[in-house]
Amino acid sequence: MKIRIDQQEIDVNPGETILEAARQNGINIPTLCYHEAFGGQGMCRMCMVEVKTAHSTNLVASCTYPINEVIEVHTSTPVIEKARRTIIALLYRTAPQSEFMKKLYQEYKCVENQLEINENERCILCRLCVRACEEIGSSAISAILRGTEKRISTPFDEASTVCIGCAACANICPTGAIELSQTPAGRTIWNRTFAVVTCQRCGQAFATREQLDYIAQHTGIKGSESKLCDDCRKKNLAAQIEQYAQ
Amino acid sequence: MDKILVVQPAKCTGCRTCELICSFTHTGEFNPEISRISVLTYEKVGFSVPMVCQQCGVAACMEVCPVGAIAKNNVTGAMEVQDSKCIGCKMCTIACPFGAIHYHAVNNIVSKCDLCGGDPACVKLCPSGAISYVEANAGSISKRKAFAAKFKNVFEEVS
Amino acid sequence: MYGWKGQILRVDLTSGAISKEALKIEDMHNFIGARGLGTKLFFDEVNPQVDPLSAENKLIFMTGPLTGTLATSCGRYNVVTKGPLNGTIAASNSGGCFGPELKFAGYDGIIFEGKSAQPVYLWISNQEAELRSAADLWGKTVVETTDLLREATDDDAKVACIGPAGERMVKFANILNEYNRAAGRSGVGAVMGSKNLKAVVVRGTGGIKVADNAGFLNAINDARGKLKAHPVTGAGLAAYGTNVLVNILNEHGTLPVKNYSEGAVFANAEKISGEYQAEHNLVRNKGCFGCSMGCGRVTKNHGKYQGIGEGPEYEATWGFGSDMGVDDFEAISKANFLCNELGLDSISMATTLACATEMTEKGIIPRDKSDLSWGNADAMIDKVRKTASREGFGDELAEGSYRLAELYGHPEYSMSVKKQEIPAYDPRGQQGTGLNYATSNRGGCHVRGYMTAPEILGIPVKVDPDATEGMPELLKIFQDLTAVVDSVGMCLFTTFGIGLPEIAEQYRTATGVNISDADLLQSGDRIWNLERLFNLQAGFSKADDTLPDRLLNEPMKGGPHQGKVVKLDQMLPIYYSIRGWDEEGVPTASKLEELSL
Amino acid sequence: MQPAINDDKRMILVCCGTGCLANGSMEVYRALQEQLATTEVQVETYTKSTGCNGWCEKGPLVKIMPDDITYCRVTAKDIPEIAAKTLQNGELINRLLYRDPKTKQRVKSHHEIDFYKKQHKVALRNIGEIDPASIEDYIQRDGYKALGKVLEMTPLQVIDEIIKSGLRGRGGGGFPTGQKWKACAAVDASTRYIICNGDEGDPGAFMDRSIMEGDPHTVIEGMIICAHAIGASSGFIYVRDEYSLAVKNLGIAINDARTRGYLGPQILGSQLSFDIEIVRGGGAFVCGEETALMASIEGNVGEPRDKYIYPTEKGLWGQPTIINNVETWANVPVIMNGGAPAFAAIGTEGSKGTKVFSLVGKVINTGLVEVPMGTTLREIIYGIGGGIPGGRKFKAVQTGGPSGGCIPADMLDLQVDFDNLTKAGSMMGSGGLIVMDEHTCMVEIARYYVNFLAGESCGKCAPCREGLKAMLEILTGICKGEGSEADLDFLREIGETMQIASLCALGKTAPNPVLSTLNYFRDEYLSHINEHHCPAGVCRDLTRFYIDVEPCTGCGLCAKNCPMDAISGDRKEPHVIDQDKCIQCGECRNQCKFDAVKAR
Amino acid sequence: MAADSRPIKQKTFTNILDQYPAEKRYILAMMQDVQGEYKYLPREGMQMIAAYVDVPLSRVYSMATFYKAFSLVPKGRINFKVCDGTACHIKGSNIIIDQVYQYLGIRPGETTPDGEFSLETVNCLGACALAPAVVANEKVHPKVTSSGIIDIIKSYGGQINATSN
Repeated sequence: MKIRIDQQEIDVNPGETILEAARQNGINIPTLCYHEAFGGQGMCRMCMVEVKTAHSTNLVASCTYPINEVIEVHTSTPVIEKARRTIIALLYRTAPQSEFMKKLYQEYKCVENQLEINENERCILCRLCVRACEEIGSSAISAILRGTEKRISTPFDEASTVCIGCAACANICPTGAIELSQTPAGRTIWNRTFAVVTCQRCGQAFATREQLDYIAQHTGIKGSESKLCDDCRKKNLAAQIEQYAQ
Repeated sequence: MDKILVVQPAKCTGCRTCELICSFTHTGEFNPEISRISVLTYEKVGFSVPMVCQQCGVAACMEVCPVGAIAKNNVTGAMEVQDSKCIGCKMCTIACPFGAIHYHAVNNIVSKCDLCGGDPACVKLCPSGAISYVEANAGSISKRKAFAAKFKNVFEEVS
Repeated sequence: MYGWKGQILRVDLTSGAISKEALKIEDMHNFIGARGLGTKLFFDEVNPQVDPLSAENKLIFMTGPLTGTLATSCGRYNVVTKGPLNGTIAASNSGGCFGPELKFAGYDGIIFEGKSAQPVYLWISNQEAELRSAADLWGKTVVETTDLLREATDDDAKVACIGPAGERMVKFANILNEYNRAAGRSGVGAVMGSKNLKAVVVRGTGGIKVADNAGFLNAINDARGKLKAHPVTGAGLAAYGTNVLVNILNEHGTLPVKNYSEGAVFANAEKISGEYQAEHNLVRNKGCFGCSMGCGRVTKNHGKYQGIGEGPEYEATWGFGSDMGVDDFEAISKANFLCNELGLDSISMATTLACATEMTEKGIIPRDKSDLSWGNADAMIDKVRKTASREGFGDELAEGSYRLAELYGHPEYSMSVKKQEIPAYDPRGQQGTGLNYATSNRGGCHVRGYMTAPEILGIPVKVDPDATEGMPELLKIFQDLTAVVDSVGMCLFTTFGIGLPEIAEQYRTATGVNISDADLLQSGDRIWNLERLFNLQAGFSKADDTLPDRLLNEPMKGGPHQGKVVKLDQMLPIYYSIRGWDEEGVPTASKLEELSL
Repeated sequence: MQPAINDDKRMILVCCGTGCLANGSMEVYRALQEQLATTEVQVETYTKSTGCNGWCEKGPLVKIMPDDITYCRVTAKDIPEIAAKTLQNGELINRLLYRDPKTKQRVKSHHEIDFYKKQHKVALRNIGEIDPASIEDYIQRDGYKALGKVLEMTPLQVIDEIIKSGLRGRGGGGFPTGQKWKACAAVDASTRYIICNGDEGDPGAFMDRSIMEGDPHTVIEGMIICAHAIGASSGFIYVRDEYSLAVKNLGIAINDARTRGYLGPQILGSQLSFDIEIVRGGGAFVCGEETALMASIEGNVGEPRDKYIYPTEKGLWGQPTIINNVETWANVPVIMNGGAPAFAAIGTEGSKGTKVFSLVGKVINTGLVEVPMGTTLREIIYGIGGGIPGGRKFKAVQTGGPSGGCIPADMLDLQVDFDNLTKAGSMMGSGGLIVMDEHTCMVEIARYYVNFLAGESCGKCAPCREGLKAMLEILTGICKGEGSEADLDFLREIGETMQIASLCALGKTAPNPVLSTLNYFRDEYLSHINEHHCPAGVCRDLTRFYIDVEPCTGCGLCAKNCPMDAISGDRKEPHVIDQDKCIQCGECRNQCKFDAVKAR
Repeated sequence: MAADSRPIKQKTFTNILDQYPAEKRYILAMMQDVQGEYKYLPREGMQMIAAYVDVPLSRVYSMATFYKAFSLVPKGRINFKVCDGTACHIKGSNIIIDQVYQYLGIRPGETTPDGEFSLETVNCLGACALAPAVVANEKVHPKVTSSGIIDIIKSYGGQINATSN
């Protein structure tokens, strides 16, 4: 099926979202809450585009809008740009310390406003962390409360019993909102400090015990018991090969 | 027939050209740190071992990935990481028995050898023929198996 | 920034202060990097009259814009300082991975100034840099130091350090990185030792970007293709390493024997040749960073000098071999290994030993002091050790051949130019090389304008080595091009297979600096003249642009060039004039203006 | 008119709607039952508790049939008298009868009162007339007759009839019900679901509650008819858990319907098998949004999703689903009984039938009113509602719930239907009509709605969550006199962004109260901003109450009701407010009969 | 002291959960029943439900905090629900809320330290004719004035001591 996005005719598979189709064809639509691993969440609304069908013209979230008919899409109109700018301006307040948001704020030339800015805030509630944790299978965190009080947390804001300390949440967070501290003593995330498995060779903490269990469970490889970090595993092997070769 | 990457450490001069072209091909900059192939050099004995993903038949990295960001390329047989899908949990880096997949904090992705889609750049530039990309025939497979066997023994020792 | 990182570290060893500085774009464009840029920084900051071993001297580590990239054999860094061996500007460069690692850590170079009260080493981990105590490392060999430092810092760190020789300020002590790669000449290791700086340890995980990815890839593929296709860079160096030259030079009759005292043909050359080495001792080839040639040799001694290590390279093979009358390859190799472990420049070490041997043989140096004699390998090896530790006679050897010969009233036995020992090509059979030795800005040196290439190897064209005509012109080009090659961070050996166009194209696409081939070569000229200016201000003059008397006045005793001397007087005036210098060898105002100096 | 009492069998209906219950109708009902148990009454008498009569203002209401007597504000204490006088002797108790404010006459029957006379009851037809717990009562009033009829028809015929009726969804969106059914029936699927949206969340609207409490069977019958039309086998009624009486009555009704064979396998011997389950909502306004409601039924947090694929195609558990609100369902049996033309004869061109409104706020007759579509606001507020109490000036009427808009006085003649309300910048919503007078501050009311929505937004999408947060901050500032005119532009920008970019209808309509008040009452905003003055005397930071000596009679009512004892004065002398003690609650102004308390 | 200080009994939970199939869709109902039992939703209840239905606790917790019906802390002996529906609001419910704070020192969602009173607001009781309305436990107080609320508090044994003013 052929549709038009910004004057460009592209081939799409029915059911594909506009965002997917656009990205596959090198057309950029800005997003905040989208991640390819999860698909569209339709939450940040940055990806709004104008869609013309045979019957009507609508503004839709391109990350969730499935293409099922011949349509014409405009990814940027004055109305859309204004909406994006407002969204950025509003979200910026929730993560003023994040370089990511600072950059967007400038990029979109957001107008100054008198709204209070809490410098301690970091989260734009894109929920990529929640999704990541869900995919890991832990679901240690979730979006709690609702409305303007909504935030991401563990149940009762306490150390989660199901968290495996993989820190995928912190890694995927675009604004650095998730506190992660790693010391030789342990890895602390979401109020819980995990004992870390340190590499026998270099002494680096490279995983939590829970992560190793996870791997054993998913691959049957007890090898992650090796107590070597990835780098040292490689080096160790190379050293053995060297010895073997000499 | 599938082609496979065969590494012969004995031929390696340790020049790290493979690391450079690998990082350049994949990231556009020269940075051995984020190369998918690593040359481990033992200067005192002048021996170097290029270490690269073995593209395992049953790949732990792929199995452990929670979001299916690692998938086998049916043409090349390479286990490929789809960066845009990676969520940075690093499980694959811990799971790989060969330490052949790494997390890079700078660009927040994990990377591993993808055989450059069937035309490995490292092979093309390796000046000493230490890395070759050959048809998987009995000979190349046995070479590779021997190499992997070394890995395996070693691996079992540490586990 | 492309190619360059644009940032250097300044380390004040006196106060311990470490700061980061941005490089000036103008300097980068005019002086390229490494040798050129290092010299520029040094020239701007240091009084040429300074005592090389005083706290006022500075020590600059500098890489080039191509260092760490995939440009042909571009893993080099330069150490620029005022050399203690002869007081000229010193710029010694080294391969391996240290230079690239420094770039990956985010720096083009480091300026060391002042002097630490206690032994220290500098540990750089990306943007973090700190001075740490080296008290426990003092006295340790290069191997021990490197191992201990990697243990103390990072497995993957690259270490550039001095051995005991540098600590004791042996005048030709060098700096070694990754055990075996040396910034060898001019005694840069002594300067490091004088500053109580044992080592520089660096770990970098960043990357280097180039301006035009596709263009650069084309350029390197083109250049690499040419290197591959060339018999020397494609096959020769890989097969026999630099020792491929032993037989060639011997055949040509310019392989100096016994301190240049005999005809430059060594009877047992075959036994110390690259071919012999490949057959008997070679373990495998070793490549420097990003190098497609792989001239490095990992060798193993099987006999009484048992051991494994790198080298010897041609210069050391000659120095400890034919120049010492030694034909035991493993003994030569052992002496070379020791130089690397102890931190000594093998050329100056060997040539100083040859000088001492000749004087011993002639009875000038008493036998109770020196047991050296032609062909006595064990005495030779023993003296290498003693030189590093300045033990007994070693203390005199540690001052280099010129001071040694002068001490005994016979400076003419020192085969040196501006007090630095000349290497393995008898200029009486290579007129151009003679002129090169005489005019080299760091004294006796072959790699400031490797005239052996045209004279013997026919690269890029074969010239008559006995003729003087055209030599000054050719040499100037070689010197300028070498300055460029050294400054971009490239290995000189690439020039066997590629020339200015290929180098310039790699430089342009990497840095994005749009410069013509000619202008790039002119940068080499500029660098050369800056070095000259430094030396002039340091007190050198036309009188120092000369060769040992033996080469000028003592006809070659045998071989194809029997009866020849170096006709320096025929070439030097022409050379000056081509350089745009006056008769006294001083750059004219108009020349300096032309070069914006 | 001289009241007359019949001698036939009597029925006493005690209104047990929420309003009346709160006023003590259950005590009245119990007292009646006890009284009747102990008293010999000439005429056989039944007592029934009914659903809400709508006229909550006057509750508890007791109706005596067939005499057609309506007593207002009855208390348990009145029961012996009612038994003795009215039931025994057919005597009317005058003081319990409604006194018409215009004629000052006592009125015997509620049918003679404007509040009822001007209404047209369709959805509410049975409420107040039947015992909701009695299926017989429902059947007696043509209950389940439509179902019998429908089962004789083909599904397509049923859908066609609904289409012809012109019925539009009463939940707010106004989507043509028949079209929805048709679309759902057309999807190829083995399982289909039907949902009754009883998650009535608009503050100030309680018509759905009234129907579920007062006439649960009509909802059930509507759903069964739809089940036949689209081929669904299960249905869900999603009710707010707070509506405990509705849950109870629906439960009874479902059980009774099952017992009678209206629900369950092979309904009335037909091929149709259908059953209904009650799902109690968790208390989230956003669950009124259909995708959020479905998420909630599925056992998730009630967050909406994008509806680019309609629920009719992929709804509950991914299956085609029909979701209609309570009032819509209540209309369905009527349409099938009386036929589409009869239904379509009521209302306007685009909006057929009647609409139930909850008329509340600053209006004399608060309560539920059902009128034909197209009735003017004036008719509803003045004709039925009796106008504004205390002779104060009407300022605006807010329609459509928290996401609706405020319509000013000059639009009182607007004929209320789906399209006209939308054009006026508001919406039908579920049918709340909140009347505001001059003592209502339009800025503060906008702030109130935004505050409400900020707490009720699910928080999923950024424009709604962050937009509301920002709007609340700005409006709170304005109410404190800390706003600027630039704020008004930013409010508009945020509002417009929310309208186009929000994920669900809640967010898209959430800025309506702000944008409509900005449109119609900009002056009031400017007063707050530029003059630091709240013209309505509501915003406490900008308001000072004082007593005007002229009209003040010194009656002392204000002082008596002041919670802070801030008012003093000698009897019959003008009183004074101590500004240091005053908390600007406005109670004195509310109490004053002489309009002597003024705000500045 | 909380109004309901009965010890949390696992058996009670089991009895409640047993009425429902172990399916996600019944989580809400289970939570409602548990809250019905305890007048609030104890943590153990959420944990039991999560385990019973086999969903992550975080999901149950999300729901418990999302839906306003649930209180995660015990309510006071007397729970005031002040209706803040529009009709009540424009008739001054916000002033009543302020008054309760003045006299009892609690804001919506809070309980007095002695566990006697708690305050919450509700969106609409559907008793708009009685606006503003306050419900104390089950009892509806219609047309409450700013002074009237004081009497109501007193009638439930509240000590009136203004926290400010």
